[in-house]
Amino acid sequence: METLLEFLNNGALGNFTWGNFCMLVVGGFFIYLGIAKDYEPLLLIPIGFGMLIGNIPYASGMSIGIYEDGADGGQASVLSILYRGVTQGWYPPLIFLGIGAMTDFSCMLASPRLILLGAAAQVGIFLTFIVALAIGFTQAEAASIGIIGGADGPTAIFLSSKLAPHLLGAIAVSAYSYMALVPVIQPPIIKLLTTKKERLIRMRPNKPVSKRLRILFPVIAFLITGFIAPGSINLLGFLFFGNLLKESGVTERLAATARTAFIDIITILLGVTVGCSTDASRFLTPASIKIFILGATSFMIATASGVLFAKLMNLFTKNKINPIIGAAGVSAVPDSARVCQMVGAKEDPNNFLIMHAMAPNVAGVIGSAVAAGVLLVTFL
Amino acid sequence: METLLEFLNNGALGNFTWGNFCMLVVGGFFIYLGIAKDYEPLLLIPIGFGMLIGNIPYASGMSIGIYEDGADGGQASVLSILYRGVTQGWYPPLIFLGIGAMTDFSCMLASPRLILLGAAAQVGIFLTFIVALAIGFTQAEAASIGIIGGADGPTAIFLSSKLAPHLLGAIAVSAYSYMALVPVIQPPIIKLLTTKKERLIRMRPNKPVSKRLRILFPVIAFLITGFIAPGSINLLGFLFFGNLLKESGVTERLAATARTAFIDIITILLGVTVGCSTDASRFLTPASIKIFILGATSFMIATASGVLFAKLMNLFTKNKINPIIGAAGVSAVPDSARVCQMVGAKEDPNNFLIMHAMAPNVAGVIGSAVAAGVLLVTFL
Amino acid sequence: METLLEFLNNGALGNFTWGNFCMLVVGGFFIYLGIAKDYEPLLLIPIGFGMLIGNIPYASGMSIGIYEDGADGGQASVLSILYRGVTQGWYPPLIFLGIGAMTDFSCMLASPRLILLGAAAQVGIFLTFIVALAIGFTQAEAASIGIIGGADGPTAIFLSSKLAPHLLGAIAVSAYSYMALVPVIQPPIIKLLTTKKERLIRMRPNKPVSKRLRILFPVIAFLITGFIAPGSINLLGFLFFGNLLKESGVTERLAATARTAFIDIITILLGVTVGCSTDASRFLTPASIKIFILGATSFMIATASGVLFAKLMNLFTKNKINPIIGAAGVSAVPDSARVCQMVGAKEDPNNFLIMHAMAPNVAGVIGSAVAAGVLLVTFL
Amino acid sequence: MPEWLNFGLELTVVGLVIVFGALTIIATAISFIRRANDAWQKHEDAQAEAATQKEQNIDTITLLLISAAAATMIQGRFHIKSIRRILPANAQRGPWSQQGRAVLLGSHVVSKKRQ
Amino acid sequence: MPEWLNFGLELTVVGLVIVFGALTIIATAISFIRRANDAWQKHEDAQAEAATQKEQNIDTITLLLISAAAATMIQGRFHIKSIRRILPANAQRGPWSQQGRAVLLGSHVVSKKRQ
Amino acid sequence: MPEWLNFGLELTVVGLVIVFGALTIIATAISFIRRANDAWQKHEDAQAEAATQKEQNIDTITLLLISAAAATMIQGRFHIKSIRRILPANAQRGPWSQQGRAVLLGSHVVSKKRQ
Ligand code: NA
Ligand code: NA
Ligand code: NA
Repeated sequence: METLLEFLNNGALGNFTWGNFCMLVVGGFFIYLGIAKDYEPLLLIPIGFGMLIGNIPYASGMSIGIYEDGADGGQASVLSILYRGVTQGWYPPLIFLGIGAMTDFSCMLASPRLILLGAAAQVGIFLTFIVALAIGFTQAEAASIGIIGGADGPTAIFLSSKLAPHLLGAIAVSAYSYMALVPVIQPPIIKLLTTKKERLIRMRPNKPVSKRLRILFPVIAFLITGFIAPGSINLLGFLFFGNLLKESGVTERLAATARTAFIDIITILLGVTVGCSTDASRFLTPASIKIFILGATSFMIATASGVLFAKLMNLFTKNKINPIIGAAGVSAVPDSARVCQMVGAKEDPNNFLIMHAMAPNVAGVIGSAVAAGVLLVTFL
Repeated sequence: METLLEFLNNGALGNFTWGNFCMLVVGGFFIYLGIAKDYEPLLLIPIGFGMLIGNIPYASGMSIGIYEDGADGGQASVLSILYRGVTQGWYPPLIFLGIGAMTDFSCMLASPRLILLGAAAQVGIFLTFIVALAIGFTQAEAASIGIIGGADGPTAIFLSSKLAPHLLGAIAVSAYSYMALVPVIQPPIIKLLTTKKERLIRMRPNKPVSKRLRILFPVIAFLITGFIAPGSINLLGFLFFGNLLKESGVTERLAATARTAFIDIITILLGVTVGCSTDASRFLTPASIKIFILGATSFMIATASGVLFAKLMNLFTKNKINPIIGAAGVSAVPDSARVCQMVGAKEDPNNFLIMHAMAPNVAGVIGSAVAAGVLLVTFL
Repeated sequence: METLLEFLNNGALGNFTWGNFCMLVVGGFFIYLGIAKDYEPLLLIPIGFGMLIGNIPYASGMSIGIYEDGADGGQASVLSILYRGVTQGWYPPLIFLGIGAMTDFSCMLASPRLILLGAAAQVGIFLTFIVALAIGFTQAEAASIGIIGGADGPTAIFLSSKLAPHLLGAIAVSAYSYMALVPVIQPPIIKLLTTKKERLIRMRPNKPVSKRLRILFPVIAFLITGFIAPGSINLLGFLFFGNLLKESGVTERLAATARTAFIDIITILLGVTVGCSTDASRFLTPASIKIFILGATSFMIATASGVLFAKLMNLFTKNKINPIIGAAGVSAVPDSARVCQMVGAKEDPNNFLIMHAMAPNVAGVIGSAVAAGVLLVTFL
Repeated sequence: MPEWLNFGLELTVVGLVIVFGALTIIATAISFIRRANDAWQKHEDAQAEAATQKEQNIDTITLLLISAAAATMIQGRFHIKSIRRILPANAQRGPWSQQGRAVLLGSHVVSKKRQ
Repeated sequence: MPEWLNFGLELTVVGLVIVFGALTIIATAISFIRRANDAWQKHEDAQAEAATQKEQNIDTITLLLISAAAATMIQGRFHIKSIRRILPANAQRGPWSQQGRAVLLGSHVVSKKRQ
Repeated sequence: MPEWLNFGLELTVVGLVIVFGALTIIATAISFIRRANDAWQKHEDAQAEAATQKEQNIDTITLLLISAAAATMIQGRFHIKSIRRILPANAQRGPWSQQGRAVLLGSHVVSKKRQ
């Protein structure tokens, strides 16, 4: 009888904390958002369930927890082993491989000028970096927080695993949360910064893109970005490699696996381990709160600068751009492109913005990876 | 010429032992059982072929063998690297992920009372534990041996990799052997403990289960088991996570990969490396013989206690349970459920027990994982 | 402004070398060959793109490069982690698993005598070994170079990762290059060594092969090769294991995964990391040039000895062999078999050699793996 | 009673209590939810409609995608009246699958002229 | 003769003997089995029948599964006379595939009412 | 101006210059290629034909494979006149897929008699 009580005490019940309780609620909420609201379910459900796993309280030293990595001489726990892909940073490039193999860059190739919108949205990263410095984060931490505005989960995880591992959980969770909340965050900002007249602008349908261009693009784009920002080759190398596998026409079987089984497996492992890493004692800190606020700021600045830059471009071109699609520059592929479509359709149901929005959308992925490369080499 | 002879001598021929020969025969027999008798071929064939690989004799120090893990400063052999998933215990949770993604718990959700049968069958684990103590195994060893009665390969491997690594090979092989032999072991015990009248009992067909319940179940069941037995979260966390991916309805692509490519890859690696680990010099020991005998005992006790508990429940309920399905509580999904169907069909071809037997069957998986969690935290 | 210049200087532009430029051109050429000429695109495109990644110049110490494996206390780069599968040698066996699961040995089982042609072609390995010794390579290096003549990328990588890691890049690249160039290298040699009359020889169509034989083959062949050359079990164990999964008829789901998702994933990782390892400073050396020349020699000797041995066999058999198919003994499955078909078809469009050529073709895989085993145990 | 037997029995009791406890609580929870379900049913049906709404919504997206692509090809000379739905209602949703559709679509657009 | 050449030749001989040895033995084994095969054929045919038996047997399971599911839905008011087989005879067998079928089946049963 | 702000602004400038620089160069490269494309078009069409040539070529292989297999079965008593192509023109090519076909083929040949 005592044994039983004692056993239960050493178990979850004995070590329960309100922090764990909060995190369990958050985890459940993530799962709810994913299922009921269909917000990025492929990310929120693994992360949410991971939060449940990571916040079951127990007496440590049984090599169960994700932080028992055997550094203390004990046995490395299973979770800590699967978590290495995050801490060592090799899950993100593999996810980029799959994204490259499933991304069709033709929309972007069809109207190259829209690529600049993907650059403009990265302003959010750097301004947030300054703000984070201002409120007392170290430079490396500030850089990792700023990248949240890149709206690319894998990029954020990759950079913070290198520059600020202790903040990885908070950064990853807020990055993915805001990516999931894109349909909530962006529309008001877009409406605020554009006139009805601008939102009604129709853009010319794209001309088709030649197969050769689609094959040459990943190679050339990789060389350009690699030479200018070598720090980005880990991410962009795999992104463009995956895209070449897709476009080459002779490696379809590799591309097919990369965009299905391979990316699915990594997504599962990344999501659940990132979720597990949000142990209340490490996650529920003032720093995390700040990170969430800064992350939101970063997202909004990014959206705004994308839209404003589109309006700026319109001053110098006669073939007008609908500034709505500037918001797609934050990437968060393809959600923000869909948001642009919806916002545009509100004004004119027959205005097909999504094909145009995809251009800054995918360009934004490249843009934030380049920015990450810059920050990496600056602070590593 | 001498070189040639010398070469052959340093090779397999020079190091041949009768032990290796026996193991090669056993390996061949496993393959035969899998192909000719269709006993769990997905397990027996990889394990059987692994036995062949692991028992080709050779002079050591060439980093070929699965036990040359580089601990002695040499190069780690390929097999030892692939074997880490077993010794570090991360293959089993990943297999549970896939099992969760392919398991339909509705049969169980439709008649919750049958879950208790899955608990009853775990009696075998603990009684065998006592017997193992009696014949002189250490407590940790006894626990790992008892878990064979859980009739879950991954659970047995996970627990013994933590508590008794030196017995892992024997425990894994006997666990999988008996799981494969379920159609041979269970029927006589069932017949022995039930009357024809009981075996003829028909059970009401299940009512359908709401989607919401199927989505809530993995989350709630995980929280309950996690709080009561934190030691089980490595296994049950992934089992229920996989099931949530399946039931959520919005993560089907992840579930599809988890139950096909992912689990297949892990099954291949787990099976072949477990087979390789049965090197004669380590495997052919008195301990192994004892383990096999204890394993059989454990299986029989589990089956018996499942059936008897069903009869016990019938004393207190008017809506009778067919005691045959108590045998399905040992898990060994879905073989033992099929055995129940066959045994029942012998008496009455129109009695569809399998849908009912699936309930204790999957409950048994949860039950033995919980038991494993208890043993883990007790002896780690 | 200075910061910017300084940044660019520390980046690719500052560290640019002509060596990198050459390698980038080579990488682009590999991609071109794969896409435009359809030469082994599944190998050349990943390797080619890997060369691009590996030759973007940058200041080291940022844990970007594939050779920054954390040995110097720094963080292991992502590429170096993915490269471990090559350096630790566990990618090749896993690829052999998939090859086994996709290879149909019936052509070989239908006419066993043709297996000897697969042995004859291995002469190239050993003669090249002697030549390599002659021009001053160490014994271990010479062995790794000779194996290029085995015309099996995975075998070459596996052996050189154990015997001459510092030459791995050059050996892997030349092995895959020549495998891709089989359609260019072999035809002239075949024509040179055979008379038109010989090339016109028609061979009897094969009789079908019993399912039992196809199931027994992988088991028996593994035992034979394992006992004679234990050093080959890492490769042949997985090759025959994969084939058993395919032929058993009860493990099709495992075989299907092994020959699709599994081998694709490993192929991607192996190809791109091998490509990355060709950093100019390590790759553009006199040794590499020698290795490429020796590799070509090895290929030619292998082809020639296959053809000549076929003619030799014809002296002793009345049921004549078309010596063209001797060239298929070098393996490079199934390219060299297709080459034989084409060369034969040039003389007589209705002469179906390919089914016969597949026999020495797959036998050649076994042959070179056995040779690798011999070299492994001799020099490790 | 020898020490090992004593310990063994104690662990057996504790273990079985925990195993039965866990599974009993699960069983109870399930039956509770099942009973609560009827009450929820009404609300669920409401949700279901909302879901179909959303479903529609997503189809609209697809429709727009297709129209856009078509427009791309025919330079907007014609107009699309209706489109037969090729994906089952319960097809994978979520960003990536959308992306997937876009991919197929894109390549399709191109292939028209070049492949 | 220089040492390296000596060694090289020796290794060549040993290596080729082993390679040819291994493959020759394999070839011999194969031809032996092929010859033995005719003798085994009779026994095999017997087995083949057994196999079809077993095949049938497994179909029965499937049949029962389906009937059970059907019963579940129609509360056993009707009776299933025959079921067309949807899986080829040589479909993956083995527990997990069975399980797979059960899964599909289960969800199908449920979807009927709720999806 | 505080040091951190100074540094922050500097990094912002450098970072944005690099990001805009990289993407601008990419954009320029793309438009250049697009313009060059028309010139290449002619050459490409030539290539395209070559490709179909090769395609044919590969089909020939398949044709031969099939004929060979057929020959195997019917011991060359008949002759194959034409074969309907079962793989789309843009099916995976490359050794392994060829191999894949060979595999299917092989087993098919065998299954005829034994399965
Ligand atoms: Na971005
Ligand atoms: Na169990
Ligand atoms: Na070879």
